[in-house]
Amino acid sequence: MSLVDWTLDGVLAALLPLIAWGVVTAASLDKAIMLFIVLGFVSALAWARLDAIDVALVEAAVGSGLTGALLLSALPAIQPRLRRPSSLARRAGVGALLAGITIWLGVTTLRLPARSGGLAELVCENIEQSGALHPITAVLLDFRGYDTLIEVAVLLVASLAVRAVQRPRLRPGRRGEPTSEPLASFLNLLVPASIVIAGFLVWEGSHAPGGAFQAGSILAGCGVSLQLTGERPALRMTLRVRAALVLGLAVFVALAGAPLLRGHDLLDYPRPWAGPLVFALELALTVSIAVILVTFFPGAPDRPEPPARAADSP
Amino acid sequence: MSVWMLYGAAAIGVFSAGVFGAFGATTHVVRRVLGVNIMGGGVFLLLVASARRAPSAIPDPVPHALVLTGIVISVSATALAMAIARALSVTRERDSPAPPRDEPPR
Amino acid sequence: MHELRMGVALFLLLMLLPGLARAWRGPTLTDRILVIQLFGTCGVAVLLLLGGDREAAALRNVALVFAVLAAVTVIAFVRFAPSEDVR
Amino acid sequence: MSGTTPWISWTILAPLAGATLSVLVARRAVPIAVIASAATIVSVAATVGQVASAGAVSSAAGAWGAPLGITLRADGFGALMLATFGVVGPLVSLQAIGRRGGPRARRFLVLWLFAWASLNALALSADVFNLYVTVELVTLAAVGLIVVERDRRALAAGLRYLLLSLVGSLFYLMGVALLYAATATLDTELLGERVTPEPASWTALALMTAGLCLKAGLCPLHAWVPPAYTSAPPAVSALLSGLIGKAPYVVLVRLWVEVFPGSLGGGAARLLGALGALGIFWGSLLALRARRLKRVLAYSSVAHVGYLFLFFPLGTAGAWAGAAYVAVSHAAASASMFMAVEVVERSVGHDMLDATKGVAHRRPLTFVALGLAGMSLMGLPPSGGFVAKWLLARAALERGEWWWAAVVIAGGLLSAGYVFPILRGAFAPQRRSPELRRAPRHAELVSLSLAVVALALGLIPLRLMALLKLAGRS
Repeated sequence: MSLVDWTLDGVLAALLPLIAWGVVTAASLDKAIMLFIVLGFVSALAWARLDAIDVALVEAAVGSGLTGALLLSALPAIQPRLRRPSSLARRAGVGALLAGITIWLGVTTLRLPARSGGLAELVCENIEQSGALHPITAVLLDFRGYDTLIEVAVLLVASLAVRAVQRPRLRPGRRGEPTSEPLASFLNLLVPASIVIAGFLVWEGSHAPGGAFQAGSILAGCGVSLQLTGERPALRMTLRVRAALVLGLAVFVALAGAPLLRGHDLLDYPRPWAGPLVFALELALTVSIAVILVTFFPGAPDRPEPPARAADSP
Repeated sequence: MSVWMLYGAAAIGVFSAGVFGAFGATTHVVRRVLGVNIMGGGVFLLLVASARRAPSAIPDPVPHALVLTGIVISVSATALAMAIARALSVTRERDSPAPPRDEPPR
Repeated sequence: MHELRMGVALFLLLMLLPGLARAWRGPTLTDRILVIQLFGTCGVAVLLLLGGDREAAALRNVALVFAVLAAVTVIAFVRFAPSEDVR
Repeated sequence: MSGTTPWISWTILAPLAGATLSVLVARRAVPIAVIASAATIVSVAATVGQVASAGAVSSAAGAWGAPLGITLRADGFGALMLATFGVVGPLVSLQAIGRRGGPRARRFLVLWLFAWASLNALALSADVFNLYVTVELVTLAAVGLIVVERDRRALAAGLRYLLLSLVGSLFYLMGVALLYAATATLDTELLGERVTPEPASWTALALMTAGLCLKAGLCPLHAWVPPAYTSAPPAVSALLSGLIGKAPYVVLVRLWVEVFPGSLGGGAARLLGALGALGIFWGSLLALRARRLKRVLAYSSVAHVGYLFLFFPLGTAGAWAGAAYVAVSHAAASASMFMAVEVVERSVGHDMLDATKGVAHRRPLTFVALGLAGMSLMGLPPSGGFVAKWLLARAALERGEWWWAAVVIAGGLLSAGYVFPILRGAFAPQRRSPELRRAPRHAELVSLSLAVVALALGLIPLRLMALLKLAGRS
């Protein structure tokens, strides 16, 4: 570690809490959201410095990109009820509490064991038997595959709940304003590029950083762009869309249940087949994750209702 | 002092900022959701930083996998929160004849 | 070589600070969108520099994803941000 | 776990598979949900049978085992919670099937199947991070259920519940991060062996406990409870108050009993007990002042969460039996009351306290249900609520800490104060019979069956006690 490395890490580590603080204290919401997106960028750099390349991939895609867009999606609707600061007493109380928590947690963190391999060694020993050569994919889809099974259920439940609260008349896609020339050509480039990148990332996932979540969120980013620009209407709940929504969870549940029928534990893939099965699972998950992430977005930007005055006046 | 400690301390700072956003700053839905997301970011940073303590060259992959799961879960929750916020703003008072007894989270 | 790359990465990172200040002060939406663009581009550059050495060639993939998703963010920003802010 | 049928895994996979299928084949959602529920009930019954006859059952997901993989473990406590979810939940969900599968009923059923799967997963999980994931699934499914009717107040309440829940989960997750950093394991059993009294573990325990108390609605963190329980559809309130509200407590017990057994009965545990006592008084007082039936029930749920927390300062096997009994009997009694209130509200058109007037004559089943479930809430013999409170009070006296017993008894008296007005209204003499609207017959039957369950818990306590002792802890 040279001085430059240290400075680089130091600057990154200092920027993160600073920007985070900026997000929660910014005077307006669009500023806060923009800083949040910037925070995502900077954290992706931090993940890269910490050799967490998979996390950096997901952060770049889901963490900042799609989350930022999601937060923005509510902005036009909620904008009028902005800037109601909480009372000074509450802020002071929370501030004092927070200072205490920060110092306490900080001291605790710095006193953690300085060197610990965690489960790294155990993962490396068992990776040959698992369904993937990349340690993180192996943990996600094999060693701790059960976590991921529940996580996919979380995604699906969130998608169903989002559909449930959306007003029916907002569901059919409204085509937005006509797409401008540069935007159209950009989209023409984006769609094929996204598909290629997503396919590449799924393939990489079996032996290198990459995988279903990364690929799915790239595809979703492309889908969301098409939807936001009015190029494509919002997804309707046709049979095909529903099939795509549940495909990942269905394959996962089948893979979890099949070994039970043979008297094994759940998710205990037959070992020679573990690799292909995990790859098939990744493909199914990619499709589902992409579609689910797209359903998180409203069809076209919701405009606040026109003031009720028009209806009230005789 | 080592690199992971640097990021570990930063993680705690981020987490606290998130708590402030969720509880203490302006009580607006989007701000709270931002706060919750930042809290999550702090936890994830601590997990990834602590994975870097491994004596070998490869960091511990388990916390990385946990963080990936965590990020996906927080996106799902954020999506649901934003969808409800959008629905609330569209629903306005007009749709519910009685004035709401319980104030929406501001 | 490593030093040089990290040095350049550090320089780029420091160059983000003025951008951050502009983001903080605004005042228009256009400023903010441009800051996001700046961060996206800089992020890609820093990632490529970081991925240039070590065994971390996979960082180039991150840079790729970064480039694609930064565009999505900008589209979302233009679509959803309050229009009266665009001056 | 070769040799035995892996029922334990089916308790999670069967509802998940059912939910997945009913999203895909939306038109046949109701029959699919019925089949999946039947399969889940069979799996739950078989798992409970295995636990009762052979002790704890476990299954290692992916056959990896701790610390690399995740273990599912059904001990006495897990089996008891499985049984509670498996009896109360399907009964409540019957009302949706009775509605002949409109889109709302379909949405309700799908979300309930997901919630059921996650509740079972939560009761069985022996991994602190997996508990986080299951808790999040429980939360999102619960929020989906709350907002399913798109009513404005329900939307606001659901959003508030979601945000507070997320904050609670993240405190919990911070604790998980610290525990893993300190011990390199996430399995509860291994953690119990490896956790040493050092700052990281205590901090983790404090963070996780704070987060879970927020999610459980322990006083003074209960502000989200009344809006959520009163604005959701009644069947959802029944599930929330009866089952989903217990989920964070289950995690908390796992944490304190398995990972940090030394902290039971200590200073921090006494603080939790004191907050529980505060919740009993404050919740009961607010219930006394409430004018709407649903509010009474919501505040009563706050009070009953308080009883659950009396276990921590006592920490004995007797107190444990008492707290578990509170959880089970309140699940049945509260769900029954919410369903009965649904009938009253549909019959009369509102749920003010005097809505029960005339119900005794015209809706005798509902009245009987209100009476029986009310007995259990008040803790009158021979109901499940009575056994629960009696066990708690006895455990307190055995430890010589009479004040906890006093809290239990005072709480019982206060609950009589808020349950009686509900019943009294039904006895009130009436000049002319009020016009009653049509009320759902199946809701009446569901409410009555749940009330009978609550009562039966008081009549057959010994068998359940045997199940509890198998937990072999505390």
